[in-house]
Amino acid sequence: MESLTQSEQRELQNRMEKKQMKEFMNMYSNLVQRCFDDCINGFESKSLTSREEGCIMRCVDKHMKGSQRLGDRFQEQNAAMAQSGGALGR
Amino acid sequence: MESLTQSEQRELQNRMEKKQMKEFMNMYSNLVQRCFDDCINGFESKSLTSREEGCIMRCVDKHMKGSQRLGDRFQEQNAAMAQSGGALGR
Amino acid sequence: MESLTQSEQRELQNRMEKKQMKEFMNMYSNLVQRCFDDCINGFESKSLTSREEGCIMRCVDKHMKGSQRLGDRFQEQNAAMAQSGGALGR
Amino acid sequence: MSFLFGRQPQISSEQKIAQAEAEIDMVSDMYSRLVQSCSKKCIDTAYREADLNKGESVCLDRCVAKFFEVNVKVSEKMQGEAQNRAGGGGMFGGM
Amino acid sequence: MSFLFGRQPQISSEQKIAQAEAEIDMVSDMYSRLVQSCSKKCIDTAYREADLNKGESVCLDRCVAKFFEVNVKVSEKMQGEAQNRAGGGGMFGGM
Amino acid sequence: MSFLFGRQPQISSEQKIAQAEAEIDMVSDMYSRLVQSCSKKCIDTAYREADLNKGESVCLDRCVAKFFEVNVKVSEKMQGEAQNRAGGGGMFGGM
Repeated sequence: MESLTQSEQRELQNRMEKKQMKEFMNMYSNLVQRCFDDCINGFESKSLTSREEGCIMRCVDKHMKGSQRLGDRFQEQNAAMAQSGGALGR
Repeated sequence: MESLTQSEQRELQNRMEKKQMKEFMNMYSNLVQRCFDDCINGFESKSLTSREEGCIMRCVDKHMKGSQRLGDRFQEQNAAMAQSGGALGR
Repeated sequence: MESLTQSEQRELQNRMEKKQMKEFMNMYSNLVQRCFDDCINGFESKSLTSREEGCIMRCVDKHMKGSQRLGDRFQEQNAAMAQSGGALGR
Repeated sequence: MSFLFGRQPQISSEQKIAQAEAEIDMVSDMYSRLVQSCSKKCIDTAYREADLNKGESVCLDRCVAKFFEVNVKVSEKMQGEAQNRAGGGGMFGGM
Repeated sequence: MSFLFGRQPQISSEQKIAQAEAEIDMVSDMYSRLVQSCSKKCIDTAYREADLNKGESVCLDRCVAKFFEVNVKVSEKMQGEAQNRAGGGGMFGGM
Repeated sequence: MSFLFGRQPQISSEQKIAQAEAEIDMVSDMYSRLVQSCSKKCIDTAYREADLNKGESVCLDRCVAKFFEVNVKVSEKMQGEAQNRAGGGGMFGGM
Protein backbone atom coordinates (compact mmCIF):
# COMPACT_ATOMS: atom_id res chain seq x y z
CA MET A 1 0.00 0.00 0.00
CA GLU A 2 1.12 3.51 -0.80
CA SER A 3 2.27 5.41 2.28
CA LEU A 4 -0.76 7.24 3.61
CA THR A 5 -0.83 9.98 6.22
CA GLN A 6 -2.64 9.25 9.46
CA SER A 7 -5.75 11.16 8.45
CA GLU A 8 -5.81 9.41 5.11
CA GLN A 9 -5.57 6.09 6.89
CA ARG A 10 -8.48 7.04 9.10
CA GLU A 11 -10.62 7.89 6.07
CA LEU A 12 -9.68 4.60 4.43
CA GLN A 13 -10.55 2.77 7.64
CA ASN A 14 -13.97 4.41 7.60
CA ARG A 15 -14.74 3.29 4.10
CA MET A 16 -13.57 -0.23 4.85
CA GLU A 17 -15.90 -0.58 7.80
CA LYS A 18 -18.90 0.13 5.63
CA LYS A 19 -17.78 -2.59 3.27
CA GLN A 20 -17.20 -5.17 5.95
CA MET A 21 -20.84 -5.33 6.91
CA LYS A 22 -21.71 -5.76 3.26
CA GLU A 23 -19.14 -8.48 2.80
CA PHE A 24 -20.32 -10.34 5.86
CA MET A 25 -23.89 -10.22 4.60
CA ASN A 26 -22.71 -11.50 1.26
CA MET A 27 -20.84 -14.40 2.87
CA TYR A 28 -23.98 -15.22 4.82
CA SER A 29 -26.22 -15.21 1.74
CA ASN A 30 -23.69 -17.27 -0.16
CA LEU A 31 -23.74 -19.85 2.59
CA VAL A 32 -27.53 -20.05 2.60
CA GLN A 33 -27.68 -20.41 -1.17
CA ARG A 34 -24.86 -22.93 -1.44
CA CYS A 35 -26.21 -25.20 1.27
CA PHE A 36 -29.73 -24.89 -0.12
CA ASP A 37 -28.50 -25.80 -3.60
CA ASP A 38 -26.45 -28.74 -2.36
CA CYS A 39 -28.85 -30.19 0.20
CA ILE A 40 -32.39 -29.57 -1.04
CA ASN A 41 -33.43 -31.64 -3.99
CA GLY A 42 -36.89 -32.92 -3.39
CA PHE A 43 -40.08 -30.90 -3.38
CA GLU A 44 -42.64 -33.48 -2.36
CA SER A 45 -43.46 -31.41 0.68
CA LYS A 46 -42.96 -27.83 1.80
CA SER A 47 -41.05 -28.73 4.96
CA LEU A 48 -37.47 -29.83 5.30
CA THR A 49 -36.99 -33.53 5.87
CA SER A 50 -34.74 -34.48 8.77
CA ARG A 51 -32.18 -35.70 6.28
CA GLU A 52 -32.16 -32.32 4.56
CA GLU A 53 -31.94 -30.49 7.87
CA GLY A 54 -28.94 -32.57 8.91
CA CYS A 55 -27.29 -31.89 5.59
CA ILE A 56 -27.82 -28.14 5.98
CA MET A 57 -26.27 -28.13 9.46
CA ARG A 58 -23.21 -30.08 8.37
CA CYS A 59 -22.92 -27.96 5.23
CA VAL A 60 -22.86 -24.72 7.21
CA ASP A 61 -20.35 -26.15 9.65
CA LYS A 62 -18.08 -27.49 6.97
CA HIS A 63 -18.09 -24.32 4.91
CA MET A 64 -17.43 -22.12 7.91
CA LYS A 65 -14.46 -24.26 8.80
CA GLY A 66 -13.40 -24.23 5.16
CA SER A 67 -13.58 -20.43 4.98
CA GLN A 68 -11.61 -20.16 8.19
CA ARG A 69 -8.90 -22.39 6.80
CA LEU A 70 -8.85 -20.67 3.42
CA GLY A 71 -8.66 -17.28 5.13
CA ASP A 72 -5.71 -18.36 7.26
CA ARG A 73 -3.80 -19.76 4.28
CA PHE A 74 -4.65 -16.70 2.20
CA GLN A 75 -3.21 -14.38 4.81
CA GLU A 76 -0.06 -16.46 5.17
CA GLN A 77 0.51 -16.49 1.42
CA ASN A 78 -0.24 -12.82 1.15
CA ALA A 79 2.20 -11.99 3.94
CA ALA A 80 4.89 -14.18 2.38
CA MET A 81 4.40 -12.44 -0.94
CA ALA A 82 4.50 -8.98 0.55
CA GLN A 83 7.87 -9.86 2.12
CA SER A 84 9.29 -11.20 -1.11
CA GLY A 85 8.24 -7.89 -2.64
CA GLY A 86 5.57 -9.41 -4.84
CA ALA A 87 2.05 -8.88 -5.95
CA LEU A 88 -1.44 -9.13 -4.52
CA GLY A 89 -1.92 -7.46 -1.16
CA ARG A 90 0.49 -4.68 -1.79
CA MET B 1 -37.44 -2.15 10.42
CA GLU B 2 -36.33 0.27 13.12
CA SER B 3 -38.83 3.07 13.71
CA LEU B 4 -37.79 5.92 11.44
CA THR B 5 -39.06 9.48 11.54
CA GLN B 6 -41.01 10.72 8.53
CA SER B 7 -38.06 12.58 7.08
CA GLU B 8 -35.84 9.55 7.54
CA GLN B 9 -38.41 7.44 5.73
CA ARG B 10 -38.48 9.90 2.87
CA GLU B 11 -34.70 9.73 2.53
CA LEU B 12 -34.81 5.93 2.59
CA GLN B 13 -37.54 6.01 -0.06
CA ASN B 14 -35.33 8.17 -2.26
CA ARG B 15 -32.43 5.80 -2.06
CA MET B 16 -34.66 2.83 -2.78
CA GLU B 17 -36.02 4.38 -5.97
CA LYS B 18 -32.55 4.63 -7.40
CA LYS B 19 -32.00 0.98 -6.68
CA GLN B 20 -35.26 -0.18 -8.20
CA MET B 21 -34.25 0.91 -11.69
CA LYS B 22 -30.98 -0.93 -11.26
CA GLU B 23 -32.72 -4.05 -10.02
CA PHE B 24 -35.14 -4.02 -12.88
CA MET B 25 -32.31 -3.71 -15.37
CA ASN B 26 -30.58 -6.60 -13.66
CA MET B 27 -33.69 -8.75 -13.86
CA TYR B 28 -33.95 -7.91 -17.53
CA SER B 29 -30.32 -8.82 -18.28
CA ASN B 30 -30.67 -12.01 -16.29
CA LEU B 31 -33.65 -12.99 -18.38
CA VAL B 32 -31.81 -12.33 -21.65
CA GLN B 33 -28.80 -14.32 -20.50
CA ARG B 34 -30.74 -17.23 -19.07
CA CYS B 35 -32.95 -17.68 -22.11
CA PHE B 36 -29.98 -17.28 -24.43
CA ASP B 37 -28.04 -19.90 -22.49
CA ASP B 38 -30.96 -22.34 -22.40
CA CYS B 39 -32.27 -21.91 -25.95
CA ILE B 40 -29.31 -21.17 -28.21
CA ASN B 41 -27.03 -24.07 -28.82
CA GLY B 42 -26.18 -24.19 -32.47
CA PHE B 43 -23.99 -21.75 -34.34
CA GLU B 44 -24.33 -22.93 -37.91
CA SER B 45 -25.77 -19.58 -38.87
CA LYS B 46 -25.86 -16.09 -37.42
CA SER B 47 -29.63 -15.84 -37.32
CA LEU B 48 -32.02 -17.42 -34.88
CA THR B 49 -33.85 -20.46 -36.18
CA SER B 50 -37.61 -20.47 -35.73
CA ARG B 51 -37.23 -23.21 -33.15
CA GLU B 52 -34.82 -21.04 -31.17
CA GLU B 53 -37.06 -18.03 -31.44
CA GLY B 54 -40.03 -20.00 -30.17
CA CYS B 55 -37.93 -21.27 -27.27
CA ILE B 56 -36.86 -17.73 -26.35
CA MET B 57 -40.46 -16.47 -26.33
CA ARG B 58 -41.69 -19.32 -24.14
CA CYS B 59 -38.64 -18.97 -21.90
CA VAL B 60 -39.30 -15.29 -21.27
CA ASP B 61 -42.97 -15.95 -20.64
CA LYS B 62 -42.33 -18.81 -18.29
CA HIS B 63 -39.68 -17.01 -16.27
CA MET B 64 -41.78 -13.89 -15.93
CA LYS B 65 -44.64 -15.99 -14.62
CA GLY B 66 -42.20 -17.84 -12.39
CA SER B 67 -40.82 -14.61 -10.94
CA GLN B 68 -44.32 -13.34 -10.37
CA ARG B 69 -45.21 -16.49 -8.48
CA LEU B 70 -41.98 -16.54 -6.50
CA GLY B 71 -42.44 -12.88 -5.61
CA ASP B 72 -45.98 -13.48 -4.35
CA ARG B 73 -44.92 -16.45 -2.22
CA PHE B 74 -41.89 -14.57 -0.95
CA GLN B 75 -44.01 -11.70 0.25
CA GLU B 76 -46.51 -14.01 1.92
CA GLN B 77 -43.75 -15.87 3.76
CA ASN B 78 -42.07 -12.66 4.71
CA ALA B 79 -45.30 -11.19 6.05
CA ALA B 80 -46.04 -14.38 7.99
CA MET B 81 -42.55 -14.28 9.50
CA ALA B 82 -42.79 -10.64 10.45
CA GLN B 83 -46.03 -11.40 12.33
CA SER B 84 -44.54 -14.34 14.18
CA GLY B 85 -41.75 -11.98 15.20
CA GLY B 86 -39.06 -13.68 13.16
CA ALA B 87 -36.26 -12.97 10.83
CA LEU B 88 -35.70 -11.77 7.27
CA GLY B 89 -37.77 -8.76 6.36
CA ARG B 90 -37.45 -7.12 9.72
CA MET C 1 -27.95 8.86 -25.66
CA GLU C 2 -29.91 11.98 -24.67
CA SER C 3 -28.26 15.19 -25.86
CA LEU C 4 -26.04 16.38 -23.03
CA THR C 5 -24.40 19.79 -22.69
CA GLN C 6 -20.61 19.91 -22.71
CA SER C 7 -20.34 20.21 -18.96
CA GLU C 8 -22.73 17.32 -18.50
CA GLN C 9 -20.63 15.24 -20.85
CA ARG C 10 -17.53 16.07 -18.86
CA GLU C 11 -19.19 14.96 -15.64
CA LEU C 12 -20.32 11.73 -17.29
CA GLN C 13 -16.78 11.17 -18.58
CA ASN C 14 -15.47 11.55 -15.05
CA ARG C 15 -17.79 8.96 -13.64
CA MET C 16 -16.98 6.56 -16.46
CA GLU C 17 -13.26 6.75 -15.81
CA LYS C 18 -13.76 5.55 -12.26
CA LYS C 19 -15.73 2.62 -13.54
CA GLN C 20 -13.21 1.63 -16.17
CA MET C 21 -10.56 0.78 -13.61
CA LYS C 22 -13.10 -1.32 -11.78
CA GLU C 23 -14.18 -3.08 -14.94
CA PHE C 24 -10.62 -3.82 -15.91
CA MET C 25 -9.93 -5.31 -12.50
CA ASN C 26 -13.05 -7.40 -12.82
CA MET C 27 -11.98 -8.68 -16.25
CA TYR C 28 -8.62 -9.56 -14.76
CA SER C 29 -10.09 -11.45 -11.82
CA ASN C 30 -12.50 -13.25 -14.11
CA LEU C 31 -9.60 -14.40 -16.24
CA VAL C 32 -7.67 -15.70 -13.23
CA GLN C 33 -10.69 -17.56 -11.92
CA ARG C 34 -11.78 -19.00 -15.25
CA CYS C 35 -8.33 -20.29 -16.16
CA PHE C 36 -7.81 -21.63 -12.66
CA ASP C 37 -11.15 -23.46 -12.80
CA ASP C 38 -10.50 -24.88 -16.25
CA CYS C 39 -6.82 -25.84 -15.89
CA ILE C 40 -6.25 -26.85 -12.27
CA ASN C 41 -7.77 -30.14 -11.29
CA GLY C 42 -5.27 -32.05 -9.27
CA PHE C 43 -4.09 -31.26 -5.77
CA GLU C 44 -1.38 -33.85 -5.23
CA SER C 45 1.13 -31.07 -4.74
CA LYS C 46 1.05 -27.39 -3.94
CA SER C 47 2.93 -26.31 -7.05
CA LEU C 48 1.67 -26.04 -10.58
CA THR C 49 2.71 -28.89 -12.86
CA SER C 50 4.23 -27.87 -16.18
CA ARG C 51 1.11 -29.16 -17.91
CA GLU C 52 -1.04 -26.90 -15.76
CA GLU C 53 1.21 -23.93 -16.32
CA GLY C 54 1.04 -24.42 -20.09
CA CYS C 55 -2.73 -24.67 -19.91
CA ILE C 56 -2.94 -21.41 -17.92
CA MET C 57 -0.79 -19.54 -20.44
CA ARG C 58 -2.81 -20.76 -23.42
CA CYS C 59 -6.05 -20.11 -21.55
CA VAL C 60 -5.12 -16.48 -20.86
CA ASP C 61 -4.02 -15.99 -24.44
CA LYS C 62 -7.09 -17.53 -25.91
CA HIS C 63 -9.51 -15.63 -23.71
CA MET C 64 -7.82 -12.33 -24.36
CA LYS C 65 -8.09 -12.93 -28.07
CA GLY C 66 -11.67 -14.04 -27.57
CA SER C 67 -12.55 -10.89 -25.64
CA GLN C 68 -10.89 -8.78 -28.30
CA ARG C 69 -12.92 -10.46 -31.01
CA LEU C 70 -16.16 -10.31 -29.03
CA GLY C 71 -15.55 -6.63 -28.28
CA ASP C 72 -15.01 -5.83 -31.96
CA ARG C 73 -18.16 -7.66 -33.04
CA PHE C 74 -20.13 -6.11 -30.20
CA GLN C 75 -19.19 -2.62 -31.28
CA GLU C 76 -20.00 -3.32 -34.92
CA GLN C 77 -23.41 -4.67 -34.03
CA ASN C 78 -24.07 -1.84 -31.67
CA ALA C 79 -23.12 0.74 -34.29
CA ALA C 80 -25.28 -0.98 -36.90
CA MET C 81 -28.20 -0.96 -34.50
CA ALA C 82 -27.77 2.67 -33.56
CA GLN C 83 -27.93 3.56 -37.26
CA SER C 84 -31.05 1.54 -37.87
CA GLY C 85 -32.55 3.44 -34.95
CA GLY C 86 -32.73 0.44 -32.66
CA ALA C 87 -32.04 -0.63 -29.15
CA LEU C 88 -29.04 -1.33 -26.92
CA GLY C 89 -26.35 1.32 -27.01
CA ARG C 90 -28.69 4.22 -27.45
CA MET D 1 -31.27 -12.44 10.86
CA SER D 2 -31.44 -10.07 13.75
CA PHE D 3 -27.94 -11.14 14.82
CA LEU D 4 -26.71 -9.24 11.81
CA PHE D 5 -28.41 -6.08 12.85
CA GLY D 6 -27.95 -5.66 16.57
CA ARG D 7 -29.60 -2.51 17.82
CA GLN D 8 -27.45 0.08 19.49
CA PRO D 9 -29.15 2.45 21.91
CA GLN D 10 -27.82 5.69 20.41
CA ILE D 11 -27.28 6.01 16.70
CA SER D 12 -27.43 8.97 14.37
CA SER D 13 -30.16 9.54 11.81
CA GLU D 14 -27.78 8.66 8.98
CA GLN D 15 -26.86 5.41 10.71
CA LYS D 16 -30.51 4.50 11.21
CA ILE D 17 -31.21 5.06 7.53
CA ALA D 18 -28.11 3.14 6.49
CA GLN D 19 -29.15 0.24 8.70
CA ALA D 20 -32.65 0.15 7.24
CA GLU D 21 -31.08 0.32 3.79
CA ALA D 22 -28.77 -2.60 4.62
CA GLU D 23 -31.71 -4.69 5.78
CA ILE D 24 -33.64 -3.99 2.59
CA ASP D 25 -30.57 -4.82 0.51
CA MET D 26 -30.24 -8.08 2.39
CA VAL D 27 -33.84 -9.09 1.75
CA SER D 28 -33.53 -8.04 -1.86
CA ASP D 29 -30.34 -10.08 -2.26
CA MET D 30 -32.01 -13.10 -0.67
CA TYR D 31 -34.93 -12.74 -3.04
CA SER D 32 -32.75 -12.71 -6.11
CA ARG D 33 -30.85 -15.77 -4.89
CA LEU D 34 -34.14 -17.52 -4.23
CA VAL D 35 -35.32 -16.74 -7.76
CA GLN D 36 -32.05 -18.12 -9.09
CA SER D 37 -32.07 -21.32 -7.04
CA CYS D 38 -35.78 -22.12 -7.30
CA SER D 39 -35.97 -21.39 -11.04
CA LYS D 40 -33.08 -23.74 -11.56
CA LYS D 41 -34.55 -26.49 -9.44
CA CYS D 42 -38.14 -26.23 -10.66
CA ILE D 43 -38.35 -24.92 -14.20
CA ASP D 44 -37.80 -27.35 -17.05
CA THR D 45 -35.35 -25.77 -19.50
CA ALA D 46 -36.93 -27.45 -22.53
CA TYR D 47 -39.56 -24.67 -22.48
CA ARG D 48 -42.18 -26.75 -24.22
CA GLU D 49 -44.94 -24.39 -23.14
CA ALA D 50 -45.10 -20.73 -22.14
CA ASP D 51 -47.14 -21.32 -18.99
CA LEU D 52 -45.97 -22.79 -15.75
CA ASN D 53 -47.33 -26.31 -15.59
CA LYS D 54 -48.81 -27.81 -12.45
CA GLY D 55 -45.60 -29.54 -11.40
CA GLU D 56 -43.51 -26.40 -11.82
CA SER D 57 -45.99 -24.25 -9.90
CA VAL D 58 -46.16 -26.59 -6.94
CA CYS D 59 -42.39 -26.96 -6.96
CA LEU D 60 -41.89 -23.18 -6.88
CA ASP D 61 -44.27 -22.77 -3.96
CA ARG D 62 -42.57 -25.46 -1.92
CA CYS D 63 -39.17 -24.18 -2.91
CA VAL D 64 -39.90 -20.76 -1.40
CA ALA D 65 -41.08 -22.36 1.83
CA LYS D 66 -37.96 -24.51 2.03
CA PHE D 67 -35.66 -21.63 1.20
CA PHE D 68 -37.11 -19.65 4.09
CA GLU D 69 -36.75 -22.61 6.41
CA VAL D 70 -33.11 -23.07 5.41
CA ASN D 71 -32.49 -19.39 5.97
CA VAL D 72 -33.95 -19.59 9.46
CA LYS D 73 -31.88 -22.67 10.29
CA VAL D 74 -28.67 -21.09 9.10
CA SER D 75 -29.46 -17.85 10.87
CA GLU D 76 -30.14 -19.65 14.17
CA LYS D 77 -26.97 -21.67 13.83
CA MET D 78 -24.83 -18.61 13.20
CA GLN D 79 -26.50 -16.74 16.04
CA GLY D 80 -25.71 -19.63 18.37
CA GLU D 81 -22.08 -19.67 17.32
CA ALA D 82 -21.78 -15.90 17.56
CA GLN D 83 -22.98 -16.10 21.16
CA ASN D 84 -20.54 -18.88 21.98
CA ARG D 85 -17.73 -16.62 20.92
CA ALA D 86 -19.30 -13.71 22.79
CA GLY D 87 -18.89 -10.85 20.45
CA GLY D 88 -15.62 -11.72 18.80
CA GLY D 89 -15.40 -10.57 15.19
CA GLY D 90 -13.91 -12.63 12.42
CA MET D 91 -16.40 -15.45 12.07
CA PHE D 92 -14.95 -16.16 8.67
CA GLY D 93 -11.34 -16.47 7.81
CA GLY D 94 -11.42 -12.78 7.25
CA MET D 95 -9.43 -10.72 4.88
CA MET E 1 -34.32 -1.22 -24.78
CA SER E 2 -35.89 2.21 -25.00
CA PHE E 3 -38.80 0.98 -22.88
CA LEU E 4 -36.39 0.99 -19.99
CA PHE E 5 -35.43 4.57 -20.53
CA GLY E 6 -38.59 6.52 -21.29
CA ARG E 7 -37.81 10.20 -21.86
CA GLN E 8 -39.47 12.72 -19.62
CA PRO E 9 -39.87 16.24 -21.01
CA GLN E 10 -38.34 18.08 -18.06
CA ILE E 11 -35.50 16.58 -16.11
CA SER E 12 -32.63 18.08 -14.19
CA SER E 13 -29.04 18.01 -15.30
CA GLU E 14 -28.19 15.44 -12.63
CA GLN E 15 -31.03 13.24 -13.80
CA LYS E 16 -29.88 13.46 -17.41
CA ILE E 17 -26.38 12.42 -16.43
CA ALA E 18 -27.69 9.62 -14.23
CA GLN E 19 -29.83 8.36 -17.09
CA ALA E 20 -26.92 8.37 -19.51
CA GLU E 21 -24.88 6.58 -16.87
CA ALA E 22 -27.58 3.96 -16.41
CA GLU E 23 -27.67 3.31 -20.16
CA ILE E 24 -23.91 2.88 -20.31
CA ASP E 25 -24.03 0.56 -17.30
CA MET E 26 -26.70 -1.49 -19.02
CA VAL E 27 -24.68 -1.87 -22.22
CA SER E 28 -21.59 -2.69 -20.21
CA ASP E 29 -23.47 -5.31 -18.21
CA MET E 30 -24.84 -6.83 -21.42
CA TYR E 31 -21.35 -6.97 -22.83
CA SER E 32 -19.93 -8.80 -19.87
CA ARG E 33 -22.79 -11.31 -19.96
CA LEU E 34 -22.21 -11.81 -23.67
CA VAL E 35 -18.52 -12.48 -23.04
CA GLN E 36 -19.48 -14.99 -20.36
CA SER E 37 -22.10 -16.82 -22.42
CA CYS E 38 -20.29 -16.82 -25.74
CA SER E 39 -16.95 -17.85 -24.26
CA LYS E 40 -18.67 -20.75 -22.58
CA LYS E 41 -20.49 -21.85 -25.70
CA CYS E 42 -17.62 -21.40 -28.17
CA ILE E 43 -14.25 -21.82 -26.51
CA ASP E 44 -12.93 -25.32 -25.98
CA THR E 45 -11.71 -25.60 -22.38
CA ALA E 46 -8.96 -28.07 -23.27
CA TYR E 47 -6.85 -25.09 -24.38
CA ARG E 48 -4.76 -27.12 -26.77
CA GLU E 49 -3.56 -23.99 -28.55
CA ALA E 50 -3.19 -20.34 -27.61
CA ASP E 51 -4.90 -18.99 -30.71
CA LEU E 52 -8.56 -19.05 -31.50
CA ASN E 53 -9.06 -21.73 -34.11
CA LYS E 54 -11.33 -21.27 -37.11
CA GLY E 55 -14.30 -22.98 -35.49
CA GLU E 56 -14.05 -20.93 -32.32
CA SER E 57 -13.74 -17.67 -34.24
CA VAL E 58 -16.77 -18.29 -36.41
CA CYS E 59 -18.74 -19.44 -33.38
CA LEU E 60 -17.90 -16.25 -31.48
CA ASP E 61 -18.98 -14.04 -34.39
CA ARG E 62 -22.30 -15.79 -34.78
CA CYS E 63 -22.79 -15.89 -31.04
CA VAL E 64 -22.63 -12.09 -30.84
CA ALA E 65 -25.15 -11.76 -33.67
CA LYS E 66 -27.52 -14.19 -31.99
CA PHE E 67 -27.11 -12.58 -28.58
CA PHE E 68 -28.15 -9.24 -30.06
CA GLU E 69 -31.10 -10.81 -31.80
CA VAL E 70 -32.24 -12.46 -28.57
CA ASN E 71 -31.89 -9.17 -26.76
CA VAL E 72 -34.07 -7.42 -29.35
CA LYS E 73 -36.71 -10.17 -29.17
CA VAL E 74 -36.85 -10.05 -25.37
CA SER E 75 -36.92 -6.26 -25.40
CA GLU E 76 -39.81 -6.17 -27.90
CA LYS E 77 -41.74 -8.74 -25.93
CA MET E 78 -41.35 -6.86 -22.66
CA GLN E 79 -42.26 -3.60 -24.34
CA GLY E 80 -45.42 -5.20 -25.71
CA GLU E 81 -46.38 -6.51 -22.29
CA ALA E 82 -45.60 -3.20 -20.62
CA GLN E 83 -47.98 -1.46 -23.01
CA ASN E 84 -50.69 -4.03 -22.36
CA ARG E 85 -50.54 -3.17 -18.72
CA ALA E 86 -50.45 0.53 -19.54
CA GLY E 87 -47.84 1.89 -17.26
CA GLY E 88 -48.34 -0.24 -14.19
CA GLY E 89 -45.17 -0.94 -12.22
CA GLY E 90 -44.29 -4.31 -10.82
CA MET E 91 -43.63 -6.38 -13.91
CA PHE E 92 -41.85 -8.89 -11.74
CA GLY E 93 -43.02 -10.36 -8.50
CA GLY E 94 -41.58 -7.27 -6.97
CA MET E 95 -39.61 -6.71 -3.83
CA MET F 1 -0.54 -6.95 -9.73
CA SER F 2 1.45 -3.79 -9.57
CA PHE F 3 0.85 -3.25 -13.29
CA LEU F 4 -2.71 -2.43 -12.36
CA PHE F 5 -1.65 0.21 -9.92
CA GLY F 6 1.11 2.24 -11.47
CA ARG F 7 2.31 4.98 -9.13
CA GLN F 8 2.08 8.53 -10.30
CA PRO F 9 4.46 11.02 -8.72
CA GLN F 10 1.87 13.65 -7.81
CA ILE F 11 -1.60 12.59 -6.78
CA SER F 12 -4.15 14.17 -4.49
CA SER F 13 -5.07 12.80 -1.09
CA GLU F 14 -8.44 11.62 -2.38
CA GLN F 15 -6.72 9.80 -5.22
CA LYS F 16 -4.30 8.10 -2.86
CA ILE F 17 -7.15 6.89 -0.69
CA ALA F 18 -9.14 5.75 -3.73
CA GLN F 19 -6.12 3.83 -4.98
CA ALA F 20 -5.60 2.12 -1.66
CA GLU F 21 -9.30 1.33 -1.60
CA ALA F 22 -9.12 -0.17 -5.10
CA GLU F 23 -6.23 -2.40 -4.06
CA ILE F 24 -8.10 -3.65 -1.02
CA ASP F 25 -11.19 -4.27 -3.13
CA MET F 26 -9.09 -6.24 -5.57
CA VAL F 27 -7.60 -8.46 -2.86
CA SER F 28 -11.02 -8.91 -1.33
CA ASP F 29 -12.51 -9.87 -4.69
CA MET F 30 -9.68 -12.34 -5.27
CA TYR F 31 -10.29 -13.86 -1.87
CA SER F 32 -13.97 -14.41 -2.50
CA ARG F 33 -13.22 -16.00 -5.87
CA LEU F 34 -10.65 -18.23 -4.23
CA VAL F 35 -13.21 -19.33 -1.63
CA GLN F 36 -15.65 -20.08 -4.42
CA SER F 37 -13.22 -22.03 -6.59
CA CYS F 38 -11.42 -23.92 -3.85
CA SER F 39 -14.61 -24.87 -2.01
CA LYS F 40 -16.01 -26.24 -5.23
CA LYS F 41 -12.87 -28.20 -6.05
CA CYS F 42 -12.16 -29.55 -2.57
CA ILE F 43 -15.32 -29.92 -0.52
CA ASP F 44 -17.44 -33.00 -1.03
CA THR F 45 -21.08 -31.87 -1.41
CA ALA F 46 -22.46 -35.01 0.20
CA TYR F 47 -21.71 -33.40 3.58
CA ARG F 48 -21.41 -36.70 5.40
CA GLU F 49 -19.64 -35.04 8.31
CA ALA F 50 -19.50 -31.52 9.74
CA ASP F 51 -15.73 -31.39 10.01
CA LEU F 52 -13.27 -31.00 7.21
CA ASN F 53 -11.71 -34.39 6.67
CA LYS F 54 -8.01 -34.86 6.04
CA GLY F 55 -8.34 -34.96 2.26
CA GLU F 56 -10.42 -31.79 2.14
CA SER F 57 -8.04 -29.92 4.43
CA VAL F 58 -4.96 -30.78 2.42
CA CYS F 59 -6.77 -29.99 -0.81
CA LEU F 60 -7.79 -26.54 0.48
CA ASP F 61 -4.22 -25.73 1.53
CA ARG F 62 -2.77 -26.71 -1.82
CA CYS F 63 -5.59 -24.98 -3.64
CA VAL F 64 -4.70 -21.64 -2.05
CA ALA F 65 -1.04 -22.07 -3.01
CA LYS F 66 -1.97 -22.92 -6.58
CA PHE F 67 -4.45 -20.07 -6.84
CA PHE F 68 -1.72 -17.63 -5.83
CA GLU F 69 0.69 -19.14 -8.30
CA VAL F 70 -1.87 -18.85 -11.10
CA ASN F 71 -2.52 -15.26 -10.14
CA VAL F 72 1.18 -14.46 -10.34
CA LYS F 73 1.53 -16.19 -13.72
CA VAL F 74 -1.43 -14.32 -15.18
CA SER F 75 -0.25 -11.04 -13.71
CA GLU F 76 3.25 -11.48 -15.17
CA LYS F 77 1.84 -12.41 -18.56
CA MET F 78 -0.43 -9.37 -18.67
CA GLN F 79 2.38 -7.12 -17.52
CA GLY F 80 4.56 -8.44 -20.32
CA GLU F 81 1.89 -7.81 -22.91
CA ALA F 82 1.11 -4.36 -21.54
CA GLN F 83 4.79 -3.44 -21.97
CA ASN F 84 4.83 -4.81 -25.51
CA ARG F 85 2.07 -2.41 -26.41
CA ALA F 86 3.79 0.36 -24.50
CA GLY F 87 1.03 2.07 -22.66
CA GLY F 88 -1.81 1.64 -25.10
CA GLY F 89 -5.23 1.29 -23.44
CA GLY F 90 -7.86 -1.18 -24.51
CA MET F 91 -6.30 -4.52 -23.68
CA PHE F 92 -9.71 -6.09 -23.95
CA GLY F 93 -12.18 -5.62 -26.72
CA GLY F 94 -13.26 -2.60 -24.84
CA MET F 95 -16.64 -1.16 -24.29
